[in-house]
Amino acid sequence: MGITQVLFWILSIMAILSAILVVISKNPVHSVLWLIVVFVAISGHYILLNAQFLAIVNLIVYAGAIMVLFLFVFMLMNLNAETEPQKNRWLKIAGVIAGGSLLLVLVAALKKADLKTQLAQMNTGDIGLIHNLGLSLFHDYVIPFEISSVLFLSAMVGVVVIGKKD
Amino acid sequence: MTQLVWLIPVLPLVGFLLTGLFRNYLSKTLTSVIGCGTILVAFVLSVLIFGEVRQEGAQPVTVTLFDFISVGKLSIPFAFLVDQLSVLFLLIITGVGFLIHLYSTSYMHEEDGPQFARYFAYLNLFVFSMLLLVLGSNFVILFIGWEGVGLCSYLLIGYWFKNLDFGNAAKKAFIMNRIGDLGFLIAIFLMINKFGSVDFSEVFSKAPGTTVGYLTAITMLLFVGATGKSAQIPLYTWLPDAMAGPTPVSALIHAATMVTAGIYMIARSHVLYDLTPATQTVVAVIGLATALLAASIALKQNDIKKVLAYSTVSQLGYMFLGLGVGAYTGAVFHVMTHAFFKALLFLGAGSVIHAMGGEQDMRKMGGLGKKLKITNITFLLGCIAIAGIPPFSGFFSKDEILSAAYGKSPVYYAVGVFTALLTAFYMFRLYASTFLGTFRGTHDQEHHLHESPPAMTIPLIVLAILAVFAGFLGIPEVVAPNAHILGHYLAPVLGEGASGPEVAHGTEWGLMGVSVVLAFIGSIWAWVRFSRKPELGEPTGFGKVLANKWYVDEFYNAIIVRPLDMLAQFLVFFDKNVIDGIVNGVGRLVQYGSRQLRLIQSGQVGGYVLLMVVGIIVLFLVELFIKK
Amino acid sequence: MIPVLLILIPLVTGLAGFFLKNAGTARGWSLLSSLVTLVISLWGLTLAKDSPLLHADVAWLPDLGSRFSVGMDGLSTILSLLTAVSFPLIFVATWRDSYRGKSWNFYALMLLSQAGLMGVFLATDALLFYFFWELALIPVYFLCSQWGGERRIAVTFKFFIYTFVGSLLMLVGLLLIYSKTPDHSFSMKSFYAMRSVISSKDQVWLFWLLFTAFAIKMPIWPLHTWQPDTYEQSPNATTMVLSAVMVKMGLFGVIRWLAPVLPVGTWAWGDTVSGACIIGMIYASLVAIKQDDLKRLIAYSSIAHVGLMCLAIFATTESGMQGVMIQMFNHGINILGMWIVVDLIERQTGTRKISQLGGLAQKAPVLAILLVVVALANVALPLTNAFIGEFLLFSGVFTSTATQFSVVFTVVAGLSIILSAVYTLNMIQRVFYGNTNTLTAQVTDIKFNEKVVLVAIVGLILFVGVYPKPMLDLTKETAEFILSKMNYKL
Amino acid sequence: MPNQGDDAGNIIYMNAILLSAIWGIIMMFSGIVTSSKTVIRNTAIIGLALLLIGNYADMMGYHLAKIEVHKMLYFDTFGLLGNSIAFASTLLLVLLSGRDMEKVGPNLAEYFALIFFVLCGVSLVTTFNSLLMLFLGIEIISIPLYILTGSDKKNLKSNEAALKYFLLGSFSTGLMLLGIAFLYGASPFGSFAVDELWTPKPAVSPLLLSGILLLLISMSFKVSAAPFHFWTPDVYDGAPTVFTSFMATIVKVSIFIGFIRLFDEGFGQGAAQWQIFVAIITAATLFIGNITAVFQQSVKRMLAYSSIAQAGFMLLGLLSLTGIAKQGIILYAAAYSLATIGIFAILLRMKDYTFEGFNGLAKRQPLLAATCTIFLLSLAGIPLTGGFFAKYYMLMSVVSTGKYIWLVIFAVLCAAVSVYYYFRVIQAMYFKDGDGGTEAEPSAGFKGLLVLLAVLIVVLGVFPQALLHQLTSMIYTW
Amino acid sequence: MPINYYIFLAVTLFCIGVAGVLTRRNAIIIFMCVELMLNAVNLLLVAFSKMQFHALGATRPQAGIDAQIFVFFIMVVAAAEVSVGLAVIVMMYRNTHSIDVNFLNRLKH
Repeated sequence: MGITQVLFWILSIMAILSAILVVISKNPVHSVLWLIVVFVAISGHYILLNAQFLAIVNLIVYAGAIMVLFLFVFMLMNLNAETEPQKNRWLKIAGVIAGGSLLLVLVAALKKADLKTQLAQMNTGDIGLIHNLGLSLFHDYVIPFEISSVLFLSAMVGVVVIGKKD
Repeated sequence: MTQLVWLIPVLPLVGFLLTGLFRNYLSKTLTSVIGCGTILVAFVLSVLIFGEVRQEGAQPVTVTLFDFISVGKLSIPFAFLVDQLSVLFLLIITGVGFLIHLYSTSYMHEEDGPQFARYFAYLNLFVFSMLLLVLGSNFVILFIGWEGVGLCSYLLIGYWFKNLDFGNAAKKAFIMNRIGDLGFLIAIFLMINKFGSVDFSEVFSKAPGTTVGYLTAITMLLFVGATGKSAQIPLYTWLPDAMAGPTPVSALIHAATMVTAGIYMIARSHVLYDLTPATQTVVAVIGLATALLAASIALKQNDIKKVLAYSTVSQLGYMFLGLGVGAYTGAVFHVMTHAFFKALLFLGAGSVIHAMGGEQDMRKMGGLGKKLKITNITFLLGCIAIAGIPPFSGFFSKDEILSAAYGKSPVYYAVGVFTALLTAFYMFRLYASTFLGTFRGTHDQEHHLHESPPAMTIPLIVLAILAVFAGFLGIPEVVAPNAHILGHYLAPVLGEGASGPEVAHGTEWGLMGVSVVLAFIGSIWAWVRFSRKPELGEPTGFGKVLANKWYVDEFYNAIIVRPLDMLAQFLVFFDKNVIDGIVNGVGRLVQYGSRQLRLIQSGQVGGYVLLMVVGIIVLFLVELFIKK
Repeated sequence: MIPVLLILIPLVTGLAGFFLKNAGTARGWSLLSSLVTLVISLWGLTLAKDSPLLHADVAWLPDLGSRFSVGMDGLSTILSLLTAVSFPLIFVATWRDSYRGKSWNFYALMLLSQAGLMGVFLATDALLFYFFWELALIPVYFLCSQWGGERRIAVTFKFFIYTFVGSLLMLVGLLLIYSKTPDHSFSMKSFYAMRSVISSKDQVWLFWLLFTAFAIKMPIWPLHTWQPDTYEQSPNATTMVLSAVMVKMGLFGVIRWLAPVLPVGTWAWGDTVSGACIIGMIYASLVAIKQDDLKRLIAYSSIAHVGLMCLAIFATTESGMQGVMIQMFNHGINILGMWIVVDLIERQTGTRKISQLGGLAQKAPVLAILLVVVALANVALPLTNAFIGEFLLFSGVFTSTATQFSVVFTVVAGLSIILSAVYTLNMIQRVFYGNTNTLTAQVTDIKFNEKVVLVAIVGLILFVGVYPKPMLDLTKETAEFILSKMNYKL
Repeated sequence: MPNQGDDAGNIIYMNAILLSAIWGIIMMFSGIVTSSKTVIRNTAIIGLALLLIGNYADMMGYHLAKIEVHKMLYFDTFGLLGNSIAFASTLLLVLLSGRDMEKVGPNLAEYFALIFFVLCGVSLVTTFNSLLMLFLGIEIISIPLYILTGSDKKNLKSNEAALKYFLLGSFSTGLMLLGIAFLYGASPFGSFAVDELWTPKPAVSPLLLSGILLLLISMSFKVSAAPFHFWTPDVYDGAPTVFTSFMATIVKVSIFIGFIRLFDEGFGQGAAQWQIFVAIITAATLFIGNITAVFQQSVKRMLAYSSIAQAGFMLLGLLSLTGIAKQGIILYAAAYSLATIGIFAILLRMKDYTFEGFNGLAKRQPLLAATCTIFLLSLAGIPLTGGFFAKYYMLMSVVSTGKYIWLVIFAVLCAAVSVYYYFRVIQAMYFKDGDGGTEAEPSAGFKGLLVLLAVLIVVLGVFPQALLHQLTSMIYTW
Repeated sequence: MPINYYIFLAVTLFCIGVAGVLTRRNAIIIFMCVELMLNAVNLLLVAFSKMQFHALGATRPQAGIDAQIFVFFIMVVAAAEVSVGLAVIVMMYRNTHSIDVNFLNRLKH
């Protein structure tokens, strides 16, 4: 059990626990913070998998930009624990059960998968490096790259339409 | 000449069309001329044809007009068969028919123009169908005439359609006939099925090769038809009600011609009956029973026409007895004589009713003999004839049947002769309480009394003569050998043995004696009893049962009409609530389902996601467990 | 050529009719159109059986294996003739009926329904047949719900959905058969060849997909409940179309598209269906006795008659088959006569309740006489057309070898003859006999146009009744052909 | 036809994509340049016309630019026809209801810009060849739609619809991505290319199957198939009617075309593995859509449910995936879009959206009523309208496979139910009296367009192959 | 590292996200849970990319790179979605002063 394994387990447990905390914590702000922790953990996984570029992007975009955006909104609406009345218990339980059983069926469906032999190569291999990614992004994936600009445009226009006072 | 036979039915048809279509424009005289003229010409033609047919060895001729129905192997031509039997009936129908038309011209004179014309149109149409019936060369044409006459009787019974009771009587007649007709129809199908043809000659020629069972079925079904048309048990009840129609109609249709169609049909297909003794027995028994039953009922009727009606039924019973015991000649003979005297009696009754201003109840009559001389005499002759007193016609024909019946079984004879006694009794009861004694009607009726005009009396006289002398066409062997002209004439059709089983001469004399004596007893008893004090009060005890016709109508009502009615009522309910209910139920189910199902669209995002997740889980479960 | 005209003329004139915007013009226009159609179909009668004019075949949907192919054999001819004859009669007879609102649409829709009916009877391509099958229904839906009685909307809607379910099932059935055709074609020829291709097992259940539609249309007990309501609620002219012509679609469908295509299925279910028919006949006759509304009475009597025809189809005998073909025509004509009389009575007295009528014979003797003839045809009295038909039907059923119950069927079905006499005579008596009442006092005898129509009908009734030969010759070949297909056994 | 050459799929004919994107931007700026609504609308109309032409040019093989796409996109007649239908429908929609967009809010230019972006996404979804492009396409379609749904800002229903749509939509995106991830994991070539997803291995890997299942689910969500349809009624009901019309027609059918492409080219060989799921979903969709529509009181909401029901019928094509099915989907797309657009256009004219609102319309607006009737008949699948052949092809395609006959029968029974709620409108218009608020007299052009729609539908109903002749050759090469 | 560890880890995170969506009423939290789901997928994809690289890298040095690019695009999309989503939520909040999804029930049945 090398250092990688140890890190893997630590990160995994960290991710799962904080994910659960995201869901259960009363205070929205806490949820945000826990979510950031999740992202950090995931970024850690990326590094383990030697996908540095994504690890960085994940931290910047998600943990940085997006989560901050969430926080802003919360501040804007100054929501706190009290403002969210609890869903009635049965629906909650139903939700948990549903989520759990979804997990069960997915696992059940996948455990038969003959992937035991398949390994995810850890901390070697350079495909995760920004150099290679850039190359293929601007060569093979140039079309989607351009197209995603449309996506941003539409999002921008949308936010304008929604947000602008009239 | 024979080739022109098609003219005979066509003429009345033409008469029907003329009087029918132009009834608003024709004057009564013209109508009468057309109505009677066509029949008269038809009669003359029949006589001419008769002249040809009566020669020795005259072969039956088939005159095909056109191809009526031809499907696959089955081919039914519209063809007429001219032979001794059909021609004899031609004579009776056109002859008596003409007389009655003539009679009607004055009897119906009160009717206004169109109605008058309508009457004659119906009458001609009837003659047309009747001729079709007897001329048809196969069972289908016969059947066409068969239902045609039924229709006409329906129309004529309901002639005064404003009166709903008359309408009901007409309806009853038609429906009861229909029941018989169904039997007839199925018999026809049986023939088609077996012989592939409905042509008389073919059927009769192929019949001997067929199993008795099958033939019995055919003959029985044909007989069912006959019971309907000729008013035999169990379908006889319509005939007395049919008296609702104008009296000449009763004379023509319900005495002389139509009701004898059954006899004609069976006589025509005697080949089949000879092969099926079982049926013959049934025919004989039914005939006899009918004769007795009807006669018993006639004893207590007070409506002059009702008496005659029941007597008709019972006489028809005689004829079937004759057919049943194989005395086809006798039966046909009786048809003929009966046609004469019964027509005579009806017309006489008509003349009486005419004189009484529509009154039909004997209890309000009496002593009419002095006022209505001709009617009186002719009516009396008729009574004697039907009572079977020699040498009047009724005697010979009835006697022929009775002796044949004796040959079959003495029981038949005994019952028959007893019926003869009753016949004599009720006929003279009728005569006495009508023409003898003192008048019991109202005053203005009394001074209104008068003899009918010649147009009515002439037919009476003619028929009277026939009623008296027609008997001599069929003098029995015992009286004068080979004097049975009619039998001789009909032999080619009905065969030599058609006079039924032979009886030793001595016994036959005896039988005649017995019946004559009884006839006399009955007549004189009735004459003596009723000429002085006719019964006026309501009958009691057994008499009441008879007066109410053994409650047969009520019985039918209870076991057939009312149950059917209730069933129909139930079905209406069933249709509305069960069958249609199910259909509408499906619709409501969808509606209900919709109302419930839309509740899952709760509006809650959480709910939606939950349901979606559940859906996913279900699909995965299918994948995991159910799929293979 | 001729079939195409028979479909196109009513179609085009009908569409044009929407723009006439004037009741009178529309009335004349539709009459004219229907007369032209009639003339053309009569012309078709005069042609030889193999005349090229009697067939047309145009490419329509090549990839779907469906062609616009129409043709006239005996069956199609007789039914298109019925359609062509009845519409002018209807238009003339209802000349005096007035329709609220935009009455020109009424006439236009009538013509459209005629086009649909023609198409149904003339199509020799299964898909085309289905196409017209629906097309005939739509205009009727609008006619009834627009101009019907007070319960019209609900009743018509029920009728529509009821029949629509049936026809959709039929569509599936046709599709299944088509998908099995080796040459992927909807043509009648390929369909008639399928009887040896489709296994008996499949035929047995495929049968119901098709038959349900036809049974609902006829209708066969117990699928009949839409009919009395619809007849009662529809405007009279439409009721005439429905009962005189539309009802025949079901029977036609069985003869043309079911029996020859799935003979094994037909044989397999013969007794079941016949049983239903028999029950229906007696049942309907009995119910008819109890009806007070003239239209409902006739509706039930029609159910009984149709039951007999359907029965004869499944008897698969020559006389039965020809009987059906002729009787379809006869029944159409007769019931048309009945409706016209009802229409007259309703227009003059404002009621159809038998109990409220009476004594019409005094007021309208001509009408009375004509009605009596029609009614007698309705009870199949000899020398009327219906006698020929029913005689053949019954003998067909009786001599059938397709079932061992032929005798039972005949006898029980025969009872309906008696019952029919009962309710018909009841009707005549209570409507026409007896004395007049306040409602019927001021009734006048029939007008010229009605007289013309009724006389024409009576003429047809008697002519066919006395001299059916032309009709028999017309249908002979087709009947034999169909039977030759039906008698096939796997 | 295009892309049968050796360079199939590499040289691409992406006029549509380019034009729609560019014109989207143009529309953005048009809002700044001018404030005249007419100008803006006409610009949009021109743009749409250009799109249509450009797409037609694609089909004919003329193109603005040759661009290497590295198997990201794959163009075939099926997809391109799908595009043309989408563009044509949009054009008709704008022509018919352009004015009603102005009523929604002040940002007309932006609305049009968003619509063009959606069309860009549409042309991606109809021609994708890589799961990435599918994902992008779907997102490019969804995000503007979230906005358009909520574009009636003051209207709480609109807000609510937008939020619901957004939450559920992003949820389904998550599902889709998980599925894609599984597929990638299972892909033997480690690629997202559609035609390299299926493993010809004898034993199908569970990873692959789960992936397929998740994609099936998320796509079902997008085409609102039960039990993933819950967003549809609320969103269609809450969104501004004109955008509802857009969503219910153009968006839905083009995503359907993508759906078909994905499962035909991606997992076609393994159909036996997943057909059962499609069958289940189809049955559920037909049932819920039709039954629930019966009891609706608002025509708009009824149409939402009916669009679910129609989706159920289209799923039959996905079930069989035969050549006929593809033809059928195209035909269905056309017939369904035309009819629905027409009905919504008329609905926009009504004062109240309940069935009572239609009472007596035939008296007030005979032409509207008549055309509306044709549209409804088409939706109900009555012969002589395009709707009939649309349904016909669907049924035919399944029947020809010889399997799932029970589903076919179930489908026709549901179709019979559908008659119930469609004809309720007809009844209201023709046979019931009442004035559901007198509508503004529609312009002649509007009427003309309605008639045009009706005629198109009838033409499709008599000669469906007028539209399909291009496909057929292709179909028979399969 | 055996790939199915990663699979199960990702699936677990994903399902926690799902459970969150199901149990919370706060629109933003729900949305955050969706983001959590997306990240689970990202993780899975990266893992798969390394798996593919491990399997095919010998023949194709670029093997597995697609997945990482895909993840990149997912982030792009997520960002766009977040902006729009929050905009919608804010709009909602402006009108109702609540972001409680249970109050979203004007549209139903």
